[in-house]
Amino acid sequence: MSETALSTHDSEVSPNRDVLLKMLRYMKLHRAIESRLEIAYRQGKLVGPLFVGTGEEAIGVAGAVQLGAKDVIFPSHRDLGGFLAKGVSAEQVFLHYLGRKDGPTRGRDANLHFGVWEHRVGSFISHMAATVPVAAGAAFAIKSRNQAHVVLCYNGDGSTSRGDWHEGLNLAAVLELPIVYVCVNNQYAYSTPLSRQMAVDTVAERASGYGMPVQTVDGNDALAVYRAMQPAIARARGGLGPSFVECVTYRMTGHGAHDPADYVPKEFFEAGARTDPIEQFTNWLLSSSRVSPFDIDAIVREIEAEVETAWAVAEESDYPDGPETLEGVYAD
Amino acid sequence: MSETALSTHDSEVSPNRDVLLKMLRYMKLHRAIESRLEIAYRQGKLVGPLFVGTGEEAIGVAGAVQLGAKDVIFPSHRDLGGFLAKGVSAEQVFLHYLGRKDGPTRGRDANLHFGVWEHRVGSFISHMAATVPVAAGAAFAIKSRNQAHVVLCYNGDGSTSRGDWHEGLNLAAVLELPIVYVCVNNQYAYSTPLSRQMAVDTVAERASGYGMPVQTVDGNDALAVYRAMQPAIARARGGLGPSFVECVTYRMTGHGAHDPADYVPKEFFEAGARTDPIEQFTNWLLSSSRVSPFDIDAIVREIEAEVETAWAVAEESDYPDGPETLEGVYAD
Amino acid sequence: MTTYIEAIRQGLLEEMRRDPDVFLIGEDIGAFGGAFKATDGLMEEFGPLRVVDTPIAEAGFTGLSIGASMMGMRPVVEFQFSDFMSCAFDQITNFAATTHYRLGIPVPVTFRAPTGGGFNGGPFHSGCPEMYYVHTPGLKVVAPGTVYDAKGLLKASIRDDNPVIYLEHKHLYRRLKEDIPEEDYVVPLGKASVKVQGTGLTILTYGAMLHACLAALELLPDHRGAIEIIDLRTLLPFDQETILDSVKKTGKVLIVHEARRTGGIAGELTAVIADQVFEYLDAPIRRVTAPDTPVPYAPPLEDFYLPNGSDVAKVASELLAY
Amino acid sequence: MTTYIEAIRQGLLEEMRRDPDVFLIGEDIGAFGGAFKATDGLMEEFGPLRVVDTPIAEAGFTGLSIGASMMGMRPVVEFQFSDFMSCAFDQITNFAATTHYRLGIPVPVTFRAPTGGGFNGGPFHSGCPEMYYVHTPGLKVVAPGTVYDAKGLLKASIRDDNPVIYLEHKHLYRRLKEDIPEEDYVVPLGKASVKVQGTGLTILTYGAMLHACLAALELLPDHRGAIEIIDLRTLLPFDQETILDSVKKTGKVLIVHEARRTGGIAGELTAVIADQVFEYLDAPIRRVTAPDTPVPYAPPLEDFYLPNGSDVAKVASELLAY
Ligand SMILES: Cc1ncc(C[n+]2csc(CCOP(=O)(O)OP(=O)(O)O)c2C)c(N)n1
Ligand SMILES: Cc1ncc(C[n+]2csc(CCOP(=O)(O)OP(=O)(O)O)c2C)c(N)n1
Ligand SMILES: [Mg+2]
Ligand SMILES: [Mg+2]
Repeated sequence: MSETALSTHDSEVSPNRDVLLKMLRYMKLHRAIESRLEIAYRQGKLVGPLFVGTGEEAIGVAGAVQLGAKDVIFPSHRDLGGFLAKGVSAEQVFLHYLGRKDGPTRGRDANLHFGVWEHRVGSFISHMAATVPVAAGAAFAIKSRNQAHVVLCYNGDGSTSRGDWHEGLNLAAVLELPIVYVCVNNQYAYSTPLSRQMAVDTVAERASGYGMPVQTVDGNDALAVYRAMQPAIARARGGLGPSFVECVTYRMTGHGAHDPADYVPKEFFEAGARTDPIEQFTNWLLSSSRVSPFDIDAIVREIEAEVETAWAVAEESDYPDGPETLEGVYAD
Repeated sequence: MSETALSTHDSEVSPNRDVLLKMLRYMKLHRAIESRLEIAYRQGKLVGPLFVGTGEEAIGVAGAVQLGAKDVIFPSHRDLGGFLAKGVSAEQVFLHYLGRKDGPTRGRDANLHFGVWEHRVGSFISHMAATVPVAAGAAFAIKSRNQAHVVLCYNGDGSTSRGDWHEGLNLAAVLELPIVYVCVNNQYAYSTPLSRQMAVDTVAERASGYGMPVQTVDGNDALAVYRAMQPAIARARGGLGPSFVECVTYRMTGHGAHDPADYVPKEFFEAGARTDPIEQFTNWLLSSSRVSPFDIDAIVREIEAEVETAWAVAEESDYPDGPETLEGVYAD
Repeated sequence: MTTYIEAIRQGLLEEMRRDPDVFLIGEDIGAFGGAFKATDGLMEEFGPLRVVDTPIAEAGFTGLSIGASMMGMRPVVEFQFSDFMSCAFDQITNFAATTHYRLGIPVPVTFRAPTGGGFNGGPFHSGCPEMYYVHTPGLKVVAPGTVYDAKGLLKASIRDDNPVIYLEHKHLYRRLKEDIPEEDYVVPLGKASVKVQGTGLTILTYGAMLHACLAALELLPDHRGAIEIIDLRTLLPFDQETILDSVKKTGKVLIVHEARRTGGIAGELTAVIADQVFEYLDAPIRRVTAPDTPVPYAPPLEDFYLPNGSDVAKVASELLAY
Repeated sequence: MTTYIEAIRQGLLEEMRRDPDVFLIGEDIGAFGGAFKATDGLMEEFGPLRVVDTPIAEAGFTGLSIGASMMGMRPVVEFQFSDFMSCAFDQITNFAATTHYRLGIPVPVTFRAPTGGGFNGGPFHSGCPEMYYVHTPGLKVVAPGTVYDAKGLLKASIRDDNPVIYLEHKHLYRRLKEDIPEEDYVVPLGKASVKVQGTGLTILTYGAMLHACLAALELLPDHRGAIEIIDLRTLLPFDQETILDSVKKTGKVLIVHEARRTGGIAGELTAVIADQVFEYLDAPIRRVTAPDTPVPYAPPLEDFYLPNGSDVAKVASELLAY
């Protein structure tokens, strides 16, 4: 994985200042929410496990900020930034993690296994890659109705070994669906490094047999991700079919908060830290004078307040009652 | 699909005369058995459906003749030649098709869904591509035991769209297993042409993302198939890992004997007829004086007798009794 | 007179005309019209975006139909044989079945699955997989045994907001012919049908076995009026009320299904009966089912495997005499 | 004192030492030692060809294990959670389960599947999928409820020539501790164990629910001697003889399982009892099970969902009073 600096060639398409600030905001919000969750986990306040996307924030955000309200996203289990940029609030996230009645699954599922369909955020299920054909189905509906919306579907490197990934990508290609498959290649599937998952060096090589355009990009470079996603989204919106974008990044924690990750060499974490996406992006925004330190301070303060309030509200809120277990198995 | 003449460059590895005769024999036997079955089908003597490999005989045979007794083959549902070249008799085939007690599945399965494990012929099940990881498992056992045997696994173009194919090929590549995956690309999956199965032109493109050597070859050219298989088998035997060989051919019938195949353009059948693998191979054997017309006559007569006797024996043989249904669900 | 498969075709056609969100997806269903011709001619009328041919990718097109249904469409999936649903098992049981519970989003997909034996299809083309899905809350499971129900249950399934497994029995496709209404009708999900009334024994069945039970009745002319035959029609949720009312009346129960015995729906029905109306029972609850083996190919084996009218008649008269 | 999971680890270790054809395959089982550490240290002793880490490919490694077993090896597959078996459903039910029937080739694969709830794992990490496999002839299904049985049934499964689904209950992994023999032993497949003898009510159960039933006994001190608790241990084939003998003695039956109600094994057991020993029954057959919903995450929901000792005690005392 390269550790190149941010792709700052001004000749390339650049998002405007509003979008840049939005990106920064959601990346920081992503991290701030998960930092709060990590504290809660250590305090024993999260009953379930915790999987965070620390160091991977650029990927979900740089895709989702390019979407409209009717575009659809199926984030993976670490792409919190994608949820946020599509309109999901910190409070909804905390309500969900704490299993509360007013959360998006009414306490029924955990982790990032949820969706908020008003915002066209679909839901991951635990079974890796299961969303790959499902997201293709959302894209199929868009195509059938002759709409110009698009679907983004996120998955880890690990899930690309599953049959559903193969079948889903192929269907999207054969049916020319308006979808972008984004691979968050953090180089590990639980304890298993990429080299034991596949006999090729990049997920992009694996994706190259489906007949769709394929890119590999530095996933810690928010701008590079933005720029890679842009033509892919445009292609989908224009009815030209699917694309695949691999974003190479670093999983900066264990697989979950329970996992000390002794199997990850310390050089890996060091390289990830050196290329921290938020830090890099902030530095570039400042050094290119696109935003001022005041702007950043304002964002930080806003986020702190938002997270604090959201957490407090969520912690105060009620659990569902036991018998609610029985409700809503069927739509009537 | 090219309609090139046989690859007759004498500089390339050529099988010796014995092997050439064996190939001719099994290709012809394959066709003769299935011609007999087609008659039986029309006479209403086959209770189940019938799927033949007419025009695809070179592929199974040119691989299987390169195997030893302890090498394993998992043929697909049209690769009768592969069964035969591995030692399965015409009688066993007929007993199987007729559902008889002494057949290899004791009347329990139909079509080419059978194996004869003494000959290390594994069994296809209906679920397309299910054998792909199973065959990898046979190769895993060989590797674990540090043996120099190999596994051939055959599948149609259609089955390469299934998740099991993806998972199986990838496991073979990651674990560096001694296996050759052979794709019998007859350009149709039931009524579905290749162009509606995948957004690439060849199955080889699809197979190129796994990190194994990939070839595409004219599947109606027995010698070309032989020559493509040879290095792939050698690579597996040498412990260097898996390979993929796509053999492009023509499905010269409907999907099954019940299917008039109106959806296939007549040019397709004409092209397949012009490049009939048995005819091409015979012509080459004769024109290059490798065999004489007498040799061929002898083979034809032998096969006729074998098929006739085998059919007579099979037709005379007993069905299993009803209560045998209950036997052998478990090994004890 | 309409055949069972033609009733299915008509049901599809009418629902597609009625609702532009209905589309069909599966293997070889377009120009080819489906392995059993259930979609014959539909591609011509509705085009390739509403009659979608797919590669061989059961998990893929199942997932695709789930995603499309989340967007408000009403996909009707055709599995070429119900046996191949096993390849989409994860998508059906974990994605389709749980989405409403987790997110409150309906998943109105109908999964058409040609099912059952009786034509020497062997172990992989003859299965009756219903119990895998009856054991999965969030799904509904229907299994029509008549031409009328084939059409009415299909329409009800397509209009239902839940994922429905629609098990159409291959053996009935062209054997069963009935006059059915010209006008639009549905058969509501969850309602059994009392086919024959009787006072001494309740026979619970569905699908092709309905006809084995009716044949048994012919073999038992002395027991006219004694045997009640109930066609369950919907297996999940099954019609507890009709079942229990009948058992209260007759006091004896025989359950007949083509699926394998162990873990078959006979067990579930017996559990409900032995819990709810135990005091009404006058005899052991018996079942006539396929044995616990794969479905074998050769005629003598498959004949042995499949329950038939005389198997049913034998146990029915034992129970009546009990 | 040995924990349940350590008993599993020891079982694997001893079988691997005993038989070079035994190998382990699954996700993260090598250097990492498995998500639950069941294979901790085994890679160090046996190397990567006998403790095989795989990509995320449940269908793939299941198929691989089937092929290896056809060659005479004895693979032990670890699913990270039993929920993910759904991704290998076709390979398990159609390939593994039918190969001996079709070809006469044994398929001695053991599928280890961490199962069950009680740790707020949510809908996709808490399932009890046993009935999908109990309904599939050709498979065996075991579900140990004690440390002794965890080791003994695992060894018996590995030595068995058939595909065996070995359901290890996650909730018992570290909660259950027992002294177990140092020397080699197996617990034969197909044999239930009478845990508590009694004369008035037979409770049939297995897995973690055994402990809910034992807890119920503590809540009913007045009914000592009345309640018989049978741990089924093997679900397919289940021990009909032990079950029926007990019911003949007690005349009343309560079945307790953590799997969902509809289509659960209670139905099958009830069918056998109501058929074979109907005349001995003195009361309705009741069941205490999880409801027909996905397994919910939040503590009040999961607590409601999972059957516990007082649920069992309540129904048991009703039945005793019947
Ligand atoms: C089908 C399936 N098998 C196993 C698991 C257990 N599991 C959860 S996350 C994970 C690793 C996923 O790796 P990747 O897709 O790279 O995502 P990452 O966690 O690295 O973001 C595994 C094996 C699962 N969720 N689904
Ligand atoms: C999983 C699965 N889905 C559907 C089928 C039904 N089916 C049988 S053969 C076939 C076409 C197979 O095409 P291909 O793999 O190219 O083999 P060919 O018949 O052309 O030799 C189909 C769809 C099946 N056997 N398995
Ligand atoms: Mg990863
Ligand atoms: Mg083909």
